[in-house]
Amino acid sequence: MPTPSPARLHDFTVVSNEKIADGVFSLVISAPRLAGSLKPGQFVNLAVPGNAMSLLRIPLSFASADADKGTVEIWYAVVGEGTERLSQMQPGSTSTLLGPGGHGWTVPEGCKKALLVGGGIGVPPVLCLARDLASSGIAFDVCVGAASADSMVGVEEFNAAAAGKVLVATDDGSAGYHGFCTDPAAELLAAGGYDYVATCGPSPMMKKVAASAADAGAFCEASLERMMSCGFGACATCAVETVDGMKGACMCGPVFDASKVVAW
Amino acid sequence: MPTPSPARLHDFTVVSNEKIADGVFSLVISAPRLAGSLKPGQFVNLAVPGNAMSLLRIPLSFASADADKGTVEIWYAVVGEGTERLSQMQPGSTSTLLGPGGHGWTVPEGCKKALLVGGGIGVPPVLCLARDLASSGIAFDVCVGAASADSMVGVEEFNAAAAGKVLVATDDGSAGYHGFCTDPAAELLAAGGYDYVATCGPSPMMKKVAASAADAGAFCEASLERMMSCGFGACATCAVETVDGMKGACMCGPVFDASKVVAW
Amino acid sequence: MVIKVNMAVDFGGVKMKNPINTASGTFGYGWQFSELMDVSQLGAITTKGCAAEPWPGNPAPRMAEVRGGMMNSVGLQNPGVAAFAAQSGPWLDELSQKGTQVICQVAGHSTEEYVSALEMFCELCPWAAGFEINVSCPNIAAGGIACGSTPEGAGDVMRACRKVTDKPLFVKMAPVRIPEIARALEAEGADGLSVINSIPGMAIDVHTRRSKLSKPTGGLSGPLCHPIAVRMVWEAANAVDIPINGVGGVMTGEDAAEFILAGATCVSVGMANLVDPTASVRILAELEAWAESQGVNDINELIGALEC
Amino acid sequence: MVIKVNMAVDFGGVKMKNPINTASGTFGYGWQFSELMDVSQLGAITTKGCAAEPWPGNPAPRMAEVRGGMMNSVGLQNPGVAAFAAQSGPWLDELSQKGTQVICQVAGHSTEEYVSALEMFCELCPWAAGFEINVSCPNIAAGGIACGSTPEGAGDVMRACRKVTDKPLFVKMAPVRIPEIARALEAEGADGLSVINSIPGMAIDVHTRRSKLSKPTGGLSGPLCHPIAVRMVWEAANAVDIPINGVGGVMTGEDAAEFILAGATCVSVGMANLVDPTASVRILAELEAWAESQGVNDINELIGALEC
Ligand SMILES: Cc1cc2nc3c(=O)[nH]c(=O)nc-3n(C[C@H](O)[C@H](O)[C@H](O)COP(=O)(O)OP(=O)(O)OC[C@H]3O[C@@H](n4cnc5c(N)ncnc54)[C@H](O)[C@@H]3O)c2cc1C
Ligand SMILES: Cc1cc2nc3c(=O)[nH]c(=O)nc-3n(C[C@H](O)[C@H](O)[C@H](O)COP(=O)(O)OP(=O)(O)OC[C@H]3O[C@@H](n4cnc5c(N)ncnc54)[C@H](O)[C@@H]3O)c2cc1C
Ligand SMILES: Cc1cc2nc3c(=O)[nH]c(=O)nc-3n(C[C@H](O)[C@H](O)[C@H](O)COP(=O)(O)O)c2cc1C
Ligand SMILES: Cc1cc2nc3c(=O)[nH]c(=O)nc-3n(C[C@H](O)[C@H](O)[C@H](O)COP(=O)(O)O)c2cc1C
Ligand code: FES
Ligand code: FES
Repeated sequence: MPTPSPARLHDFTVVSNEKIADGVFSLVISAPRLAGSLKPGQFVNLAVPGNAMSLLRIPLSFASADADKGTVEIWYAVVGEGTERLSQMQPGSTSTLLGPGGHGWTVPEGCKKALLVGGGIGVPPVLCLARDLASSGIAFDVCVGAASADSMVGVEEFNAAAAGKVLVATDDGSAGYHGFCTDPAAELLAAGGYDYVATCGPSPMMKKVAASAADAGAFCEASLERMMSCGFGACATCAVETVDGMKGACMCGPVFDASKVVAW
Repeated sequence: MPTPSPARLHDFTVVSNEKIADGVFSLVISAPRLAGSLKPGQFVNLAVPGNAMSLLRIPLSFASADADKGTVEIWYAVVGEGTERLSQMQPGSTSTLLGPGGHGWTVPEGCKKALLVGGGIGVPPVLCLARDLASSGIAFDVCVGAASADSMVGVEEFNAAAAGKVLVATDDGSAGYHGFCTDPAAELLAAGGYDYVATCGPSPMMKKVAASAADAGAFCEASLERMMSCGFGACATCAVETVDGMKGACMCGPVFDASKVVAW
Repeated sequence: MVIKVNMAVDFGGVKMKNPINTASGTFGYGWQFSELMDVSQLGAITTKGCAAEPWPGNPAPRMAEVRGGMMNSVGLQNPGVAAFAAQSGPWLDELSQKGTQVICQVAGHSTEEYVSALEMFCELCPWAAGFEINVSCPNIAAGGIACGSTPEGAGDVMRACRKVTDKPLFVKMAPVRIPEIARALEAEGADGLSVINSIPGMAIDVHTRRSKLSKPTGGLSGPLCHPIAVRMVWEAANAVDIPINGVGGVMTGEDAAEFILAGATCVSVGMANLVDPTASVRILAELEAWAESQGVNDINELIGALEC
Repeated sequence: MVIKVNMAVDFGGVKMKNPINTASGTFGYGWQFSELMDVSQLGAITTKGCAAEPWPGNPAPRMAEVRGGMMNSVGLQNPGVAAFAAQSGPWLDELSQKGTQVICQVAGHSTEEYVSALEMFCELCPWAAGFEINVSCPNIAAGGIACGSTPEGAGDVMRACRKVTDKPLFVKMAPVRIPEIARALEAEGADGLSVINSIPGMAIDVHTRRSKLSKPTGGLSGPLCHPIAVRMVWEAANAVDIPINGVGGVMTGEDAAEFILAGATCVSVGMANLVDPTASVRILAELEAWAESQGVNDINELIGALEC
């Protein structure tokens, strides 16, 4: 049989749950067995109590996992009823999650220099990768985009993770480049020197980054979002159309070889 | 047009919510405009937050109302999901109610002596009446029934309300008469002297009390329970079959002339 | 200055100042809400079904709560058209003079009963803006099956009723075989369709092993019905050219907006009225805010404006 | 000593050690749950529908959450019977040897496609205890309407499939016209009926004015379906003598018990598996506790034991 998902049912306890930018929260949970098994780019599927009419879990990437402390840090944007409810979970409250889900980034053997491009709430999985690259001694530059300076997350953390360049772009020009972060990313890629690109953010952004990477001949991976029901390969609601056919984002993703993605 | 229900939408705040017997809670709410307008035997229809799948309000009688303090005391049994949720409302929490609903007891002009028969969680509306009788100087005896001594409520309060006899019966014999309170009630009625009987409790109990009252030639009123959706006369889900046809419990009841009730 | 969106719609000849209507059986005869809200803010109200003769309805229990809604087996208890007109007529007449249209629902166990009830309505309720024929109530045990569950049955009733009056005639449809039955009703001259009536359901008390209602089945209402009702409104709007009244699980302005995008001209609030008697006016305000947010001048631009 | 209730049931020739089954499409091919729970505790599992040839399914988005449930338009994505048998066969074979029966669901766009898929199943999946023909999937755009939505259409498929094999054959019914279609399927030799498939629904994003799925409509699952499904199971059980598999919104043992009282021989857990992969074994334990509380020796005494 094919390999089942690595996801397992875990109890978790909220350690902290605080606003870190406009509409963005950082949630730290304690889930000891999980924390040691997460790889950058994977996700967890959280049950958020409080609304009996809403039954499904919320899939979320993670920004960092601390195996020693047994904690996982998640950054999430409040975009609807479920994430609103999540933002009301108090320290000490408990629930369950399924994780780790899917497979993460696959940095190519011998990678010399990577470009990471994160847009909006797409930053966490990319940041997580940045820390991994740093500890493996692989050089990387970063482009971060956000709607405005107020909603931007990750810049400090990227710098702390020993990034080379950290270029910032905002839609409204309130910080860094005025426009989408795909522009500085395209410039960097055109200048050359990258053998790996990792991106997460809105689909049109990732599509552009993938095109620039392809032009530059760099291997590009993208972390895609899909409406997920189970998160462990049982329901086929999370399909991504690829050149090899429909692939479930929760099992074959969320990180995909960008050159194979047909429908973003 | 016929007269609309006296019910209005009120905000309320929980003042206290404590267990007073096995499976029975006393809820005190603050709802100033309501407290002054409630008459014994009427009910309120409470929205209990916390379960989005459960939309309807919970109809509850009241045990006392203090117009000066603006508070209303409700006794309720935890019998299902909604009352379980109600038992978790903390002091200070708020919600809305519709009330007062229906019409209450109609003690006949010139009533000399009344018999009140309350079974289980049917005690509150009867207790409320007892206090009214006491303040009107009308004599009354009481029969109280419960499954066991642990779940019995109201005995102290009836005594405090200057009741004559307060006879107690329990199904398991753990207090007072071993059996249903309909037996002592029938004996009292057979002995004579009552011109009014008021009863609330399980339907079979009320039916028996009504029969004993009829035998004794006493006017008997019973407070009936029905599954209610609106509580203000709009939906016809709360019908009680009477000799005059189907009557809505939330408008023509919950207190009915027992001699007119066809289906208990 | 913000230009207000025009909210007036024409529902098959009934001119409504806005698209908010009430679902029959959840709004009594209107006056039950008179002290709880300003009924005259609504575009229309639809009164509880009435038959030529009084109906007692079903024994208790008539209601059970289910996850995401409720189930009823009221069984169309009603005092008959004559008593209805005498008791509630003056208040409803006054309401219609304030610009809220009154649609009276017509109940019956057979084509003949519908016709005689409708004749009485036409005579005794001149203030009614139109009539809604309830061919779909799942609670009527007319051989177990409602007239409205086949295209032929529904068509028969409509044909006979059409001969009675030129006033707007609507049909409250059962949640079955929508496209076929809608076409049959349009062919027989219906001025509009109310889609959908409550959905037959069943809830069993597993401890007593009995139905939670006095009948084995009842009609489901509330949010659980909504995605099914939206689909059926869309099916009906695609099947016929007469206007649709969307009914089923409208709790918010967004629920109402979904119906309108799916092709409904007006929208009825049902169970929400029972939970919160002021729900219909709140939903109206929310619908208006949504229409504004869509940048249109007229809510009619949004009817059937689903892109797909 | 407490005597355990016998939980074994015979679902149309499939001997199940208990009445808990899984709903096709919500349990993958079984092995997806192998590390999350002990699948071999279940009476049976029903695998996701497979066709003779691979189907890609629908574009994203394929899922939307609704109040009290979810809606999907997966569109029966599947790798075809051959790849299914090769990839999942060995694990399923082993499962069936542990005493959990495997029912394979058969998908097709036409009678011919059902027949050829079933032929492949019979050849490549000897370990299967039976087959469930999905004539009801609302996602297949075979002229827009599924074969199973009329008695004639459903009967045709059943007649053709019956010729292929003597193994137990079940039909997964669309939530429409249950009594008529159930009788047609029984007449054509079905060994049992799965009642019901997801209910066609629609959810619109009122800001973008588009369907929340890539198709206008999708199939509804979850608690919102349950009272409708219970009613339909009861209708089916009253209409035919073959056994019924109750499907729709089973989240708890009490939900399963309602199906059994309404006349179901076994019960499938669907959406609950996605929310909590251990739901089916929890529901089994709850069902067993309920059966004990009813003072029976055998769960079969409770099938159809609704009093009304
Ligand atoms: C693998 C994966 C990783 C993710 N990681 C993060 C993360 O690290 N931080 C973060 O803030 N968000 C992340 N998301 C998105 C997050 O799951 C959704 O924002 C969340 O489910 C919205 O729930 P809601 O109830 O608040 O919004 P809703 O009211 O349900 O919807 C609001 C918006 O969010 C979209 N949405 C809803 N559910 C999903 C879903 N399951 N997948 C994708 N989009 C959805 C809707 O289309 C809608 O536009 C991730 C999604 C996936 C699939
Ligand atoms: C006018 C009136 C006054 C009442 N006064 C009191 C009171 O003072 N104290 C008190 O404890 N209870 C009272 N009740 C009963 C109370 O409303 C129910 O116990 C409560 O609604 C149960 O809700 P639940 O969700 O906990 O139970 P569920 O899980 O819904 O049901 C548990 C049991 O309660 C019964 N029940 C549920 N809803 C109602 C309802 N609306 N009316 C009658 N029975 C119901 C069910 O048939 C079932 O047997 C009154 C009911 C009415 C109609
Ligand atoms: C208590 C009750 C009584 C009802 N009575 C009627 C009726 O007399 N005629 C009718 O056509 N529909 C009746 N209905 C159905 C509603 O009009 C409406 O079609 C249904 O409840 C779905 O809408 P909702 O989900 O908004 O309530 C009734 C519904 C309820 C809850
Ligand atoms: C994601 C998903 C996929 C489904 N796929 C199928 C399928 O392939 N074949 C089928 O007959 N039913 C399918 N269904 C319907 C279920 O089998 C079941 O009939 C329905 O979900 C109702 O049960 P539930 O409420 O317990 O989920 C699917 C349901 C879901 C949620
Ligand atoms: S979310 Fe269920 S298969 Fe991916
Ligand atoms: S509860 Fe609605 S009319 Fe009585």
